Amino acid sequence: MPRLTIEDLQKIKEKHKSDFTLREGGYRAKVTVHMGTCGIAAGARAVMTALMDEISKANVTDVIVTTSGCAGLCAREPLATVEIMNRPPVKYCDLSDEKIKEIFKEHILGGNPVEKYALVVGSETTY
Amino acid sequence: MAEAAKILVVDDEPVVIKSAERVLRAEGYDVEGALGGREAILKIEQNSYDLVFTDLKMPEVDGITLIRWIKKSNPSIGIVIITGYPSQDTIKEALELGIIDYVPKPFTPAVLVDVTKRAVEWTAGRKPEEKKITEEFPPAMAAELDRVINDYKIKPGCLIPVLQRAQEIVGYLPPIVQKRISKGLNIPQAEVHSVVSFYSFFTMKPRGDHNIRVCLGTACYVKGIETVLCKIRDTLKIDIGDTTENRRFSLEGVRCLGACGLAPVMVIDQDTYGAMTPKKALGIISRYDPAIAEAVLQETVEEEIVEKEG
Amino acid sequence: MVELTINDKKISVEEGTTILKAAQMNGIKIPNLCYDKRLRPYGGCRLCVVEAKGQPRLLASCSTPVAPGMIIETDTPKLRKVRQTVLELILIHHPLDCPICDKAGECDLQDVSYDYGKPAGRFVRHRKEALPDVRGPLVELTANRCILCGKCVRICAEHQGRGALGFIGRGFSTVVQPAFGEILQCDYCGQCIDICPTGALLSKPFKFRARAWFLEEKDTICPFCGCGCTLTLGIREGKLLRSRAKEDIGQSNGNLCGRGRFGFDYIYSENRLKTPMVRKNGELVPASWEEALAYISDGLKFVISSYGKTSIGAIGSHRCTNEDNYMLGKFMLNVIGSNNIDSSAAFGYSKVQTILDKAFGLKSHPINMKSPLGKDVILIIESDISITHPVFGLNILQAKREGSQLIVADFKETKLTRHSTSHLKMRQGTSVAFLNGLMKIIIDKRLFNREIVSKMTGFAEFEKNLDNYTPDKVSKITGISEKDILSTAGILASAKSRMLSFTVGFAENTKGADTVLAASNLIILLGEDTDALQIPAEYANTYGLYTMGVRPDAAVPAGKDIFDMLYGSGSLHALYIMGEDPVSAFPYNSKIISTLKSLELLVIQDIALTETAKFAHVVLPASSWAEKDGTFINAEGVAQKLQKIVDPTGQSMPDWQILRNLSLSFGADIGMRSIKDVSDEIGKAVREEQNTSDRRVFHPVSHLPVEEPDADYPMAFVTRDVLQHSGTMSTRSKALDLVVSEAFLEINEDDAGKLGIYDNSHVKVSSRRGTVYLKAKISDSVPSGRVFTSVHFPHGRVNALTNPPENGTAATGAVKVEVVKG
Amino acid sequence: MEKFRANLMLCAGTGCVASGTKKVKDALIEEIKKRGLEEELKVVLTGCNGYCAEGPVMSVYPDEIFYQRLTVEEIPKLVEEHFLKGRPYQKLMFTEPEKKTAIPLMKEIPFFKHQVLRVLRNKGLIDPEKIEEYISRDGYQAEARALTQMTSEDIIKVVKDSGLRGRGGAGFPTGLKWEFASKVKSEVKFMLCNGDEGDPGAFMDRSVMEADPHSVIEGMVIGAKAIGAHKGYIYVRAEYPLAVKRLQLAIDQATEAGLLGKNILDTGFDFELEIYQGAGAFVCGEETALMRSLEGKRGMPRPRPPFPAHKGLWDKPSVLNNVETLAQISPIIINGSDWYRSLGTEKSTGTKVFALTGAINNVGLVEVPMGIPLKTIIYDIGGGPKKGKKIKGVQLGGPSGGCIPERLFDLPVTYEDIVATGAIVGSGGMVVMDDNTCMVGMAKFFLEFTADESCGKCTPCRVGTKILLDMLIDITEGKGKEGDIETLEDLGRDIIAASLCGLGQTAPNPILTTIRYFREEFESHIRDHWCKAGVCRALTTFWIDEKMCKGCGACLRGCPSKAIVGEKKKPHKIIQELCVRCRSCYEACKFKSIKIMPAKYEGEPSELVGAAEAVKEEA
Repeated sequence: MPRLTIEDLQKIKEKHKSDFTLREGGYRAKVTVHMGTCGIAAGARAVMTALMDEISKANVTDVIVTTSGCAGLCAREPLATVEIMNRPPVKYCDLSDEKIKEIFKEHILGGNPVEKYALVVGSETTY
Repeated sequence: MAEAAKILVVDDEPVVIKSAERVLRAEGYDVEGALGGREAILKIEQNSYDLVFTDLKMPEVDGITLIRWIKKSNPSIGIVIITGYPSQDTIKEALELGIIDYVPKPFTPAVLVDVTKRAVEWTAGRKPEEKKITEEFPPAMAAELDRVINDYKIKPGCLIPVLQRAQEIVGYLPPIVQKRISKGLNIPQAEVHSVVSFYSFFTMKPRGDHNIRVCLGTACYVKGIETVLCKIRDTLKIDIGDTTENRRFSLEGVRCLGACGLAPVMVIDQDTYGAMTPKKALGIISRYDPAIAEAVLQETVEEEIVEKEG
Repeated sequence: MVELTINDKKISVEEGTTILKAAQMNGIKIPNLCYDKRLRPYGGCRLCVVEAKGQPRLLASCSTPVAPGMIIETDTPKLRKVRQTVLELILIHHPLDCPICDKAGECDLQDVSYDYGKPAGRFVRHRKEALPDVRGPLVELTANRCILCGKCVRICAEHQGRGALGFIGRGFSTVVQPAFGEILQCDYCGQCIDICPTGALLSKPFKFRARAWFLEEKDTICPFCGCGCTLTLGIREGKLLRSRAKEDIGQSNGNLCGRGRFGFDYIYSENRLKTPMVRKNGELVPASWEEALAYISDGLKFVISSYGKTSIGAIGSHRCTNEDNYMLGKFMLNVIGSNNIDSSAAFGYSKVQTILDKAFGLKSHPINMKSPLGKDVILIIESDISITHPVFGLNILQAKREGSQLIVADFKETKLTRHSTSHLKMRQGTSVAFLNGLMKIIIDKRLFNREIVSKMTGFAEFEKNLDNYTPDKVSKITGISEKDILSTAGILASAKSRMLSFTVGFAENTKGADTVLAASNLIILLGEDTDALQIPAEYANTYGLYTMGVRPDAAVPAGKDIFDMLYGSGSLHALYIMGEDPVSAFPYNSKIISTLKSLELLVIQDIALTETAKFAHVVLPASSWAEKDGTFINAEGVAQKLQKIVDPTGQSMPDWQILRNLSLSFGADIGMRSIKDVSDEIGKAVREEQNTSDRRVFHPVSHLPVEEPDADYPMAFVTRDVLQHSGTMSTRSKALDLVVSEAFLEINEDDAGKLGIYDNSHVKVSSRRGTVYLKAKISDSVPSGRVFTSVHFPHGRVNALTNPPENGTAATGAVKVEVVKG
Repeated sequence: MEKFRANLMLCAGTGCVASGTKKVKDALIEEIKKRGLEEELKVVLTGCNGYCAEGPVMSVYPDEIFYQRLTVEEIPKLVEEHFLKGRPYQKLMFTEPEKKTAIPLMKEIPFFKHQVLRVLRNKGLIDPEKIEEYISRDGYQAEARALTQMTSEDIIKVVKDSGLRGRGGAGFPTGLKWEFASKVKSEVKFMLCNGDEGDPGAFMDRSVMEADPHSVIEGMVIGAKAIGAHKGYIYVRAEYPLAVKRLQLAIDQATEAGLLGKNILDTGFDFELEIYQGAGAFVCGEETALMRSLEGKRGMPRPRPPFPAHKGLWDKPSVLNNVETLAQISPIIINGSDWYRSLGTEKSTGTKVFALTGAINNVGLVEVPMGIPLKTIIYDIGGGPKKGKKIKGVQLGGPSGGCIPERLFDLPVTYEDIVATGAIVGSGGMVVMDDNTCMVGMAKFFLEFTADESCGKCTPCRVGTKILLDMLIDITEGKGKEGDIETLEDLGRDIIAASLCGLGQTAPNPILTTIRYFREEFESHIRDHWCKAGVCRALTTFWIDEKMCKGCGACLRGCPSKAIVGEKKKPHKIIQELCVRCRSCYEACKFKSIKIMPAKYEGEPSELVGAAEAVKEEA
């Protein structure tokens, strides 16, 4: 990355928004796998791998998979958040590779959250 | 030493013989005395000695004469001269005759012991040489260590990072490695050792192929890490800080891995395992060692039998 | 100034003073076990805690600075309670073996325990396991007595710059030990023994020799180097048993090196002369004083009558007092009538004085041991001051710690180079080129005040002479990179304050008068004060003997100097040597030996039978430094009194008394019935010479090449002092010999490997002048292609290898090293 | 602190500002005034909410109503409907576009409901390995503002006014610390970050370093500007490799982007940052010890004064802040000190992250406004005890802290209130203990920790903690004697009074608080040789109450030493000689038939059980 100026910060922010928000980026869904030490220890890597496999098998290109740090509720790791355009994000917990496959099919491709694995819907209060 | 070296001490003063006997016998040498050169020649003809310690100035047969005679008749005997304020000329003469060493008189026990040890090694054909790191570790390792030392030495406060890298390279921090770092970074050995002994991350004992680290944090304590730890100890037959005899595993206790949500936690090498139970822990460890896997299997079978019987 | 109240007493101290110091200065005692004024506050023992009004927490008085209006209580029930608990905790591990502990009676822990009463003993079972004791010569560590105050660790690392001891382990199991529990290998300064508040660290030679309360203590001056430290000597039943340092007295102020602390036992050497000896039938045999003195007077009279007064010479001694040296001068001048008198100072200190006189008009230029403190830059050239002058060296280390830049130009790795900000690895004997190179850069880059300086005498020639010393040429001569030379010049020129220091002893004879001259030029060029140049006089009384007139130019006409007398063409027929051993200590001794052999009368007056005494016709037993009264003048020019501590050995007598008796025997009464007569006369006769008003003259000086190694003699050879020894006399100390007892040939590991040399291998070392046999020691502080040894040890006779002492060239040169097969 | 009926959190993120936050805010304030509600409602500008596309957005607390696409025109209506009439204004509310599912909403789950994320604002939302994602969440805006528009004094004033206190343990006001260091004249100063999270049971710093490393870096640059430092170190525990990796990546990215290093954002300000890995010594969390460790020495604390603000690392003025503290700097710079003070209490402002672990259902990292009661955290967020267990207390503040009993759980979590109990907020480790925890054992656990981690420098800590530990070991092994409790208290107090650093000065806290609140457990260990929690093996036997045993065999199967015998469906029996007192039967039994008895109890067990239960009922 070249050196930034203050204006660049704003531009990056806007650009990132347009690239990575579902509405403007033209993506179907965004999946965040929470990969802190807890998550990794609980098996987040396997979940991630399984998801990537599924995506490539299904030959889907409009799903963003990203990683993030600890989601806070360590007891229920591995956790992942699935966001579909125009819907509030759904957090899944106690995941395994089998579960994520199901979620991929049902929720990401099918648009129906998998209730039995879901923990919560919505975003947290940040301010 | 397979057998105690046999030493003949030759002096015309009985006090010198007595004190040499006292000091050297305590070190496990076989010591005899001879009052003067004549007696010495008689003794050497009848017995075999590894070393002869001799004074130079003696009545009748003096030291130089004795040395000449020994060199001719029993050249394998090592000779050390004991002499008060040796002059360059006597040293020169004795050296040319082929003595091993000299002890200035009066000598202290420490000096005598030191010289004797060297002389014994000399006669045994060993070269008294400091061990070098390359003799204990592959030269490539030493070269890598030196490279790290050189990279870091300009930075202030680099000792800890260097020790960390060194431990990565060598696996542990034996004195020889610490001495090399001490020299390379120009930090006194005692300081290097004191830093190594302060931080629990550093170890002076060799580690196993796999390092099992068990979290001893509060959450893990509350959630029962102790039973897990007991099981591991019993199975591997080692305690915290030790390495198994086959060098497969070493066991360490760690102050909170910060994965309290998954307590109790165990880390093997780089992988963290959460929510441990004794059984789960063994299952995981057995992935690293087939022998343990068998033992675990055996135990499970036994349990199943109990189950069936129940 | 800060005003505060301690125990209802209003006091006022300087800002930044700690509460503990403020209390001490006002006679208020606060117990402590880990505080020492030389060290950074540690705050470990927690006994010095005090209460401050309005502060909920107790304050450690050793580290808390005073604040205005503070109200401090140092002895309240609360504090007594806390201190008692702390003591109780300390005493859990401390064995109560005071009856067999040498420290008992002068033990800080014992004292504090008495003040605070017997502990409750609530925790007797929680004791540490017995710990292994630490072995090593001279210093003994009994680990169980250690209370982990860390004073020894800190004084060794912080103050001495050595770091031989460390805290090993953490928490409860911490112990103080050398690295890896090995034998203690250190400088053996023994400072840790003095500083230890318990009996954990003890002096081995003193162990079990006397209880502290039976010792009588007397202060005197150390007989070794020019620092002139004050020794507090412990005597029991007329025998000298111990030496230690006391705070707040003398030039050393509580510091000592190992020589001062352990070396005093040289006076009990077997080799001490107990009676006069006269050579009969080729053998030296005991004789009475009358016989010996008569022999000498007869001999002197014969030589005078045969060859004249000027065929008699004398050599004085830095080991002897001012009174002794003054008497020798007076004897030569008034009784014999010859000005042929000189001393070892001719190789070093006299040269320095001559040059400083030439350059600055200084007739005497004492150093100031405190001068390194606060200097921006300290430049040390080819010297190991931490060894030659250990206590002066401590101040250099302190200055560095406090922020001075320390630049050391030296080919050998020394304690100073290890602590330096930059170590310029320089080829030996090239100081003049190096200094000239620095000046060339300073002139070329106009880093000095040209207007003022160029008007000074000799500037034009001086500047012209520097033409040859461009950085690239200097780099080639000295082996220092151009970059380093340039940056050193820059640092020196831009510094706000500087100190330039080196030694000019003949034991480190790679430097000569030329170096002093070059250094003087630099000082003038930079517009520095002459105090920026610190060249210490070598030995305990080098400065004094020079002042007392033991030098050829003390009277008119000037007499023969030491070069004429010992290396000259043989115009001398009798020589009187007092307290000196030229055969061991002076360079190129084969020439000296042939001179000595040619003499008709050689008188040696010394405390032991030296190598030189073996050539004497008469040997007179002199009393050692501890057996007589008198004065020494240290390198700082401070005259300090010696005391008679023990009775003279055998029939030995103070040197001045021997000389008086000899005068009487010669038929000349020069008075001097008592030491007081001598010192009174010194007071009248010896005047400090006035310095000529601030003269500054440039003298061009050029680098003279040294003897370079070649195919026949492939190794460069240098002599250096050994930390445990000073001159030749310390080698007669059994204690010091436990550490180093002979002249080892230090050799680099690579060179040793090529030659098949191991530690302690016997080697034959030859130069174009002679050959010696030594033991080898592999050392990583020696660069490849060079070997080092020391000249202290008489039986090493290393000076068989050295060059004649001609000015400007190194006395050391090239040698060949071969292994002697056993 | 003034109490408001509701907080109106108006988003002032860049997106919302662009769509008119400023005008909306003015209108809102005017309307509130007009209606005479200024005493009851407080308008707060917040950082980005993430709903920029729907901006300007506003959330109303505690009602938890979320409004979007606010316009000046709609404001009067909204205020009237919601705050006068008390019914949310449907028109602007965030409506769920999809069909209702059975998945609970955030506000329905207590774990999320009570949390307010400031430190953890980016948790789970951004990829910590991509600087763009951090920037997209207003990252480095505060740094830009601090470097271009603010003086050192401005920064210090905002931080001071915010009331932010160091989150590492002692709770020293951050702004004040910065002010001290900024006033010392020195060319070289250091800005340091303490990532040596050592308290067992606390892992919020690890989480921040792993999930949001740039927030730490940004906080440090701002701090560096405030004090005039140009060099910094982040001291991270060696046990946190992932944190090290992500921080290093973040430093590299920020340096490459010109947000760190030389001439930051072309403002001429330099700040170089390096990571320094610790090597495993708890005491290095103490600031002077950490600085010694950074110098490559043994991490032994040094007496203060001199304070690090005057003589710190390499004797130069230095400021050391905790990770959590630094992560809060940039929102404070952006939103101002009033925003920060809008949560928490007068003296303990803002939010605090707690690591909630132990014997509760929801284990994890939670961020709550300071001043919230302990019981909300433990019962609501933490979800209370595991089934069938009862919470006994909570250990707060790690080895320096103490145990707070269940009966004090109404206590608000503030620095002052917690200290009054004998515990400390510390770094925020909250370990919940139920009746399976032996409090003597707990104290022993912490003393084992401190005795092992004591650096060994000062006598009271080095020897004292070891003696405390030995005495506790004795007590748990049945070798305690009368008077031990008093000796523990007495010695503990002297250690606190005399120790050199925080470690020793707080090491006896776990003992003193457990004695204070659970004295009867100590007494029962010493007098009755009975560990009622069944933890201390030497003081425990297990006994099967035949009346309650159904003979299911669960205990028998679980017993590792095969000490339980019995036929199916008939009461089982424990052979005491074989029992290793591992508790596994106790845990396995579903019928509570296994009882914990004193070690050498010689009477009829049923009597004691009966007696104990009677006593319990009485109480």
